Amino acid sequence: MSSISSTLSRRPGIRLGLLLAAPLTWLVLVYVVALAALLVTAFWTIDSFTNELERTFTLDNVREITSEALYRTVTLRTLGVALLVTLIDCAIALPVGFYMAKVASRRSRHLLVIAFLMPLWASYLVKALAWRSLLSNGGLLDWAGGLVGLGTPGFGVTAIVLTQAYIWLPYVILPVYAAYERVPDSLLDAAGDLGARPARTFRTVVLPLVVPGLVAGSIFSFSLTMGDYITVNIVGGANQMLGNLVYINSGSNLPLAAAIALIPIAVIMIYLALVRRTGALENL
Amino acid sequence: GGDSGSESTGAAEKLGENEGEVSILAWPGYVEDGSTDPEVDWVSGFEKETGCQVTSKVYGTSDEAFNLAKSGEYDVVAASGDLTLRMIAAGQAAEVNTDLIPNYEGIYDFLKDREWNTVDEKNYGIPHGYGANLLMYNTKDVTPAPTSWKAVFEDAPKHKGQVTAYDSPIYIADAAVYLMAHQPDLGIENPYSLDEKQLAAAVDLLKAQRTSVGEYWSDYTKTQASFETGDTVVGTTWQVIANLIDPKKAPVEAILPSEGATGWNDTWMISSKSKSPNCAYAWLNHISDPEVNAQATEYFGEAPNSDKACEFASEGHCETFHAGDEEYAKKIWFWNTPINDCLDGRTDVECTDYQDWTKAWAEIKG
Amino acid sequence: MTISRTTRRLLAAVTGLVLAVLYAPLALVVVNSFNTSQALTWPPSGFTTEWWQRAAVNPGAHDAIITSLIVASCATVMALLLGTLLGLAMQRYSFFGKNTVNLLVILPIALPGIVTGIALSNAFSSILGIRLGFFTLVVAHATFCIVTVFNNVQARLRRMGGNLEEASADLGAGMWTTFRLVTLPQLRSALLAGGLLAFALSFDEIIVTTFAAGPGVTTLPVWILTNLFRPGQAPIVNVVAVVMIVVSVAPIWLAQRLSSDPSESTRAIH
Amino acid sequence: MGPTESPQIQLDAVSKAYGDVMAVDALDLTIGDGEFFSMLGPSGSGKTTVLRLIAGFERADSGTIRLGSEDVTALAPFDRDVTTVFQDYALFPHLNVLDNVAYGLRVRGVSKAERSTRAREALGMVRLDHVAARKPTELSGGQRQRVALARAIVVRPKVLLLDEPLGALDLKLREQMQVELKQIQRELGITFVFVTHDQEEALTLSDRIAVFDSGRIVQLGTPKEIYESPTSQYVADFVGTSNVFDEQVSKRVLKMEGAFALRPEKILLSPLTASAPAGAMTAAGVITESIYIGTGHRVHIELEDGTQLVALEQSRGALHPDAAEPESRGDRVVASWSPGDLVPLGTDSSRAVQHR
Amino acid sequence: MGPTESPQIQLDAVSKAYGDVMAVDALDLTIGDGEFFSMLGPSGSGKTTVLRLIAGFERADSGTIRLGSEDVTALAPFDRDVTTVFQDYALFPHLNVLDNVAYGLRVRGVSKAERSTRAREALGMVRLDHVAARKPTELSGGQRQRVALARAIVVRPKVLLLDEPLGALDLKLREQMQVELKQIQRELGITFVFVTHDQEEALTLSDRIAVFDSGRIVQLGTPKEIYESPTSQYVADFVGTSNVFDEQVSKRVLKMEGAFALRPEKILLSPLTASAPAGAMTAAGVITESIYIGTGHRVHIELEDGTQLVALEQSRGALHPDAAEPESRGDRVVASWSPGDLVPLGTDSSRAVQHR
Ligand SMILES: Nc1ncnc2c1ncn2[C@@H]1O[C@H](COP(=O)(O)OP(=O)(O)OP(=O)(O)O)[C@@H](O)[C@H]1O
Ligand SMILES: Nc1ncnc2c1ncn2[C@@H]1O[C@H](COP(=O)(O)OP(=O)(O)OP(=O)(O)O)[C@@H](O)[C@H]1O
Ligand SMILES: NCCCCNCCCN
Ligand SMILES: [Mg+2]
Ligand SMILES: [Mg+2]
Repeated sequence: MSSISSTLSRRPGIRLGLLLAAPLTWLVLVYVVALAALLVTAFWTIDSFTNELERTFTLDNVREITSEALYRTVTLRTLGVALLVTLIDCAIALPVGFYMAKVASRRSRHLLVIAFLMPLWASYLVKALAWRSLLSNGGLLDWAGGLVGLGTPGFGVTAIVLTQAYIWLPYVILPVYAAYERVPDSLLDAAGDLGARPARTFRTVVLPLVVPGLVAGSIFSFSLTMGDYITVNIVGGANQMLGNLVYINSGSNLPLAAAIALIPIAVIMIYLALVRRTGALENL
Repeated sequence: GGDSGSESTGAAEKLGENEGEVSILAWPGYVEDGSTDPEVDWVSGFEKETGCQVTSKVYGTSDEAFNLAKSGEYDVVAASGDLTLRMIAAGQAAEVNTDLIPNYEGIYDFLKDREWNTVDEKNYGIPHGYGANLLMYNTKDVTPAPTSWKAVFEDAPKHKGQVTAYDSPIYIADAAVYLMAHQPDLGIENPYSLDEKQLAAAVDLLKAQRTSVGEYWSDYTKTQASFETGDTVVGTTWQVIANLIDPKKAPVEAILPSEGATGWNDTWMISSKSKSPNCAYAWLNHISDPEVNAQATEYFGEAPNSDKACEFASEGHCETFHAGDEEYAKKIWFWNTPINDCLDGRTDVECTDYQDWTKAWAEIKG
Repeated sequence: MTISRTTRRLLAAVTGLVLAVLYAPLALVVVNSFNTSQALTWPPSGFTTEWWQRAAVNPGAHDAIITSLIVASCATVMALLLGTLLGLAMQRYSFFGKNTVNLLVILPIALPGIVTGIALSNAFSSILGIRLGFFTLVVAHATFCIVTVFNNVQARLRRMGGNLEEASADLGAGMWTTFRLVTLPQLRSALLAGGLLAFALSFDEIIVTTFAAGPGVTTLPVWILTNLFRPGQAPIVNVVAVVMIVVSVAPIWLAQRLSSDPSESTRAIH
Repeated sequence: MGPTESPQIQLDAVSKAYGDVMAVDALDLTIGDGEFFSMLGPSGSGKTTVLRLIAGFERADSGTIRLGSEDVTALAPFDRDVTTVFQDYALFPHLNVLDNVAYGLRVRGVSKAERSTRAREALGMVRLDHVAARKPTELSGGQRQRVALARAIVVRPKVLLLDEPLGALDLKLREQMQVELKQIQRELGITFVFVTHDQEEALTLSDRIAVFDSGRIVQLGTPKEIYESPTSQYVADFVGTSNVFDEQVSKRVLKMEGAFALRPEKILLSPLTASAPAGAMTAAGVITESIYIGTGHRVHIELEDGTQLVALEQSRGALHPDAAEPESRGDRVVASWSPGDLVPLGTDSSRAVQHR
Repeated sequence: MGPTESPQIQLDAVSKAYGDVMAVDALDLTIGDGEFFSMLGPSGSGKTTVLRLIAGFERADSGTIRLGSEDVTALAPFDRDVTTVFQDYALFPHLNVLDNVAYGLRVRGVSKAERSTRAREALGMVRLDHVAARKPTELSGGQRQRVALARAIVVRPKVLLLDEPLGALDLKLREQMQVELKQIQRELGITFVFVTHDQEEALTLSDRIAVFDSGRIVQLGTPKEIYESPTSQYVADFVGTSNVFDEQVSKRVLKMEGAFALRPEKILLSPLTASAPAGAMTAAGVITESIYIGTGHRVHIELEDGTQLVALEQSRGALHPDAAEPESRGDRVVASWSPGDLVPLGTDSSRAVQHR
């Protein structure tokens, strides 16, 4: 062992190679190849009779998704829902994370973290179904909302937004909480000391420092919402999102499905590129 | 044409030794081995009897099934009519020699040699259960009691947001059935055989309907619940759903409207790539066994495939589901796969195929 | 920061409210697991323990839970291995293409599950010619789980610095000994946190699973989904969900306990 | 600049407990306008807590705190005309140096142009104009320290609190910063309340020093008073090096009642042969250690009765009348000192310094 | 213990660059067996890098490193008979104190029983037997420092490297640890290579000192050589306080050619009226600042030509012949010194200390 160690210690390149070999092989062989193959498929077509792939280059699918109104509508709807979900979750995570990290006692902090972690283990499907039940005519929301003069929004885009915001909330709260934790208390003291009132301190000192955590959380809420079609089926009423379009085409027309998938891929890539500089990618 | 990519040139002539395993792709509730409910098991006996170990996978939509079947990992596929012809066209399905299946004999004649299980007089599978896509309505909210599909088309705006429809491209055929009766000048002969103009008319009708649709459904718990809660008051259904609904929560009625209806008759098919054809044949025979067939179709909620099966079914089951009622069956346009060659025999036009329908369906939903 | 009592109360109230909203649907699931109605409607039609009894003897649910546990465990182990290796490489070395590798780890979680799902299933069956099944499922899950381990490991290594490892080498420990006696114990709670999240992600994954699992591999989410298509199974699903929530308390509690290990805090005790 | 003439800070019977620990125990303290006031004491003695009470980060359990003529006991930090230089600097990592310094002006609503001018001015005072655009992480420790100082003085507070601001700097830099701090304090005329572990620093910079022990002030006075006339062994020990003779040793060596302290530099070492100066107290011993310290030697002597003594032999220019070669290890010497250099210690002389 | 008799560490033309920065620049260095060797220099001057090269954490770009008679240039840290006390201690947080100390024995395969005995022995040396079962987080800074020391010495290395081991301790504790370090080094006879920022510490502890600047050694010698005979302004400035007369000032004030350093303690201050001692050099000026430092006053004088001078007026016992009252600010005085106290500086005298 020692002689291997001695040799290796002289060869950082080999050390790095040994560390990277397995994970990189995995990621490249499994993921990059699969993704690349899918992207290539977007430029193929399918024999409508035998349903066999025809491996000849065509822009038909891409043309179709860029020209047909359907894809524009659904893309905008999906983007809108994903953004709304992300906004709602961030808006909730900001005060809650702050309370957990900076106001609650050390003891209750632990309990709160546990409380926000536990719902992650309740099946996503079960939660979506519970929301279906909540939102339905005469459901809990209708019943409770009736008391304050509000009904249920029923099944539809609003329901999708609410349900998704609910399901992904813990994924946003946890990184935001962690980001608050990393803000030293002395910075808050310093701001107050220099005359900033709490609201001001929050806006000018705390908020900029939790942005990476917020962005990390938003990657979860945004991309998980972008790709979901099951929640949409359960509470979305008659609506569909990009995930549904990819899904229904994935069986009968993989090239078209792949072409549609280009949309969320592009959106996410742009999003990642935009947030890269915030350092959020290290906070997932 | 069973030649593209197909490995078997013809049906098996005789059976050999069972291979010891068989993998089956089916709708939920078709291959129950007691794991969902210990009472519900028609697999264990088969395994013991034949020595064929069963592995099964369930699918949610015909499209999903098609994709899975392509992998060639399944010996047997339970396919609805919107899938069968695609399987056959893609060379995924093997021709089935019904002579090797003793239970085939007792199966209702009106299910045999139909367009969704037989091509060029070659059988590609064994008919399983069947049923109709009925019109269901809440008797309190929908008055007077409808007798026509008009309730979900022209009259749908009366119940805006409370109309439901089956969530699949094949639902376009329901619109075609309606148009066949109400717009004869479109010349629709077979709801699964639509040229571009006819499809466009159906799409328009469905787009209009879309504005009143509260939600589309594809699993029955969902539609059961939404009728019970009142989220939905009218729409397509299956008999089994109507039976499940608690009348105290929602008084519903399910009818076969005057225009007739679409329906399904699923087919047990054998993969052209099957490595266990003998076990596959054994399964096809087993599932057509009257007792087993009764058990399976009753569990899923559809009519069994033979009169003999009705002897094993519970009291009233065959009546409720109109099993063997040929007149009733005649009103049903069983699911079929739209393909370019018009199924109604027209040769002057090219018909729209399932892919076109899939696109149209996405567009309808918007 | 000096926060007024009103603000504190307000924040506490908001947090309480959010928790209430978070748990209300779960409470509903509990209630529905005792509801005589099968269709999850409100208000409950009556009280019954039938579903609990049926769930108790439901071999499908049991098998699905076991399958999910096995799949999630395997995926987590793979993710732990790969994520740790990658974390060590990324935190301790600088090399060309580091940013690309970083993006590469994040992509599987950031891209929608449906994209990952069809890409992988297509690659497995059409390109690599591997039969979909348990193996492909674990590979698919591990792929998007790597990132949680990776991020935790990287953060910990960053905080830990190279100092402890140097101290170990300095005292005569070879590389493997240093890893075993120093690095690994330091990573323990990071691995636990990352592994737990990976486990949860895999355990709950439905979309990727739908595409990457072969016949005969029924994970819990798949079982739940298919049971929605079987008559009268919905309440049993609720029972299973309730059990899962309750059972999950243990690992989460454990993880919290371990991560509050005093070695985490660098504060000296005076 | 006496404290009572125009008190700037006044603490009356202020207490603060954390759980069982009395961090600050019924403290009375008056600090004058423009004073450079230092708090000296071992770790855990409550210095930081006093600072945080004055700044308003902690609320006193009892007692009142006044700044100028105003009772600020219940005011929030942002309502007190006091700023702090934190030990870890607490610079805002997302703001550049200029924006860090301008922060206090910004929250006061000073116009952008003016705050930029004033912040640059403050940066000029700490000679950091050239790093205005950098982020705090791009600065060295000494530079960060000065940014923190500039940020605190730019708002012209009446009182500046400094919590071991030089603790993290290396010796050379620290000496340099000490000079700068003193200069800035003189220029601005602001009251400085300065916390340090380092007695030398406290002696050098302060107008007055309070020595803390367990949340109380055990001695308060000018540096000279503290150093030359410690009232307890605790203070004698903590501030500088002392030879402390407890009652028993006093009896043996000094033939006197009571406890006494004697600073090493007050001791004269001479060869056994030399005659003792008139009026001197003497003790013979052997040199056990002679450590070169640049400006002289620190010489450890073991007296005949076993008592350990430390003497400081200062090296001096050739012109000095007594610039002699130092003794070395093993030499036998006579240590002598004037009785007037003995400092009588108070009653709690038995209490030694404890690091908590 | 001269270095050349039995060299324990030998660096020949060792260089190490980080990018453009030559951290260590063609360094030759020989350290003797059992020597207490210190490296002194401003931040960034390459001290840590030299230590890391000796320990094996960094690979030299060129040159060779020997330990004893063995060329270790290419060996990994674990193959070198050298241990390190890290500045931040680098104690293993997951192991208790005993296991931390026993770690080096454990990886050498020493049996459990024996390593426990030996670790306890080492803990005894640093007087920490009573905390053996604690985790490092439960220790004070000084205790941690001692655990780090025990961990490093328990394996009986030939060489112990210490990188500012006392930097994080407060003054009192630091003085205490200095004494202990020296004692342990004497007892074990191990070669100590000690890095510090603190010139006083270096002077007090070392057999020899190397003063670093930009990756090179600018002066190497005994503490006395370094302090009393700096060869450059850089060294004169960095080690202790110096009055440096550059060539122009020398001409004006000293009427001599070349650059000179003069230690503050060598200067005698007397009233204008007093007559200068025979052979003294004198300069009249006014006191601009007189800072009390406990053991005396640091007096700043501005000479008539504007030159600044610092003198140290040491306070002394009443017995000392010249124990006079110190002058105070504004007084006009004559500063005088013996020409023999002037230290001529080398050619690079213009180079001042720069903190990088
Ligand atoms: N937030 C707190 N919670 C609990 N105890 C505290 C807290 N802050 C301080 N203490 C305790 O109060 C006492 C005084 O602490 P304080 O920080 O004022 O001491 P200090 O003199 O500044 O020490 P140091 O020189 O180490 O900074 C100590 O016993 C300390 O442990
Ligand atoms: N890992 C590194 N990468 C790049 N530059 C480095 C690295 N380590 C040291 N340097 C540079 O090498 C030079 C010498 O650094 P070194 O740490 O040896 O100085 P030092 O004398 O120990 O300083 P200090 O007193 O601050 O510890 C400095 O300019 C430093 O910035
Ligand atoms: N791209 C794959 C994303 C997987 C995330 N699954 C989340 C499941 C819900 N917990
Ligand atoms: Mg403090
Ligand atoms: Mg260093």
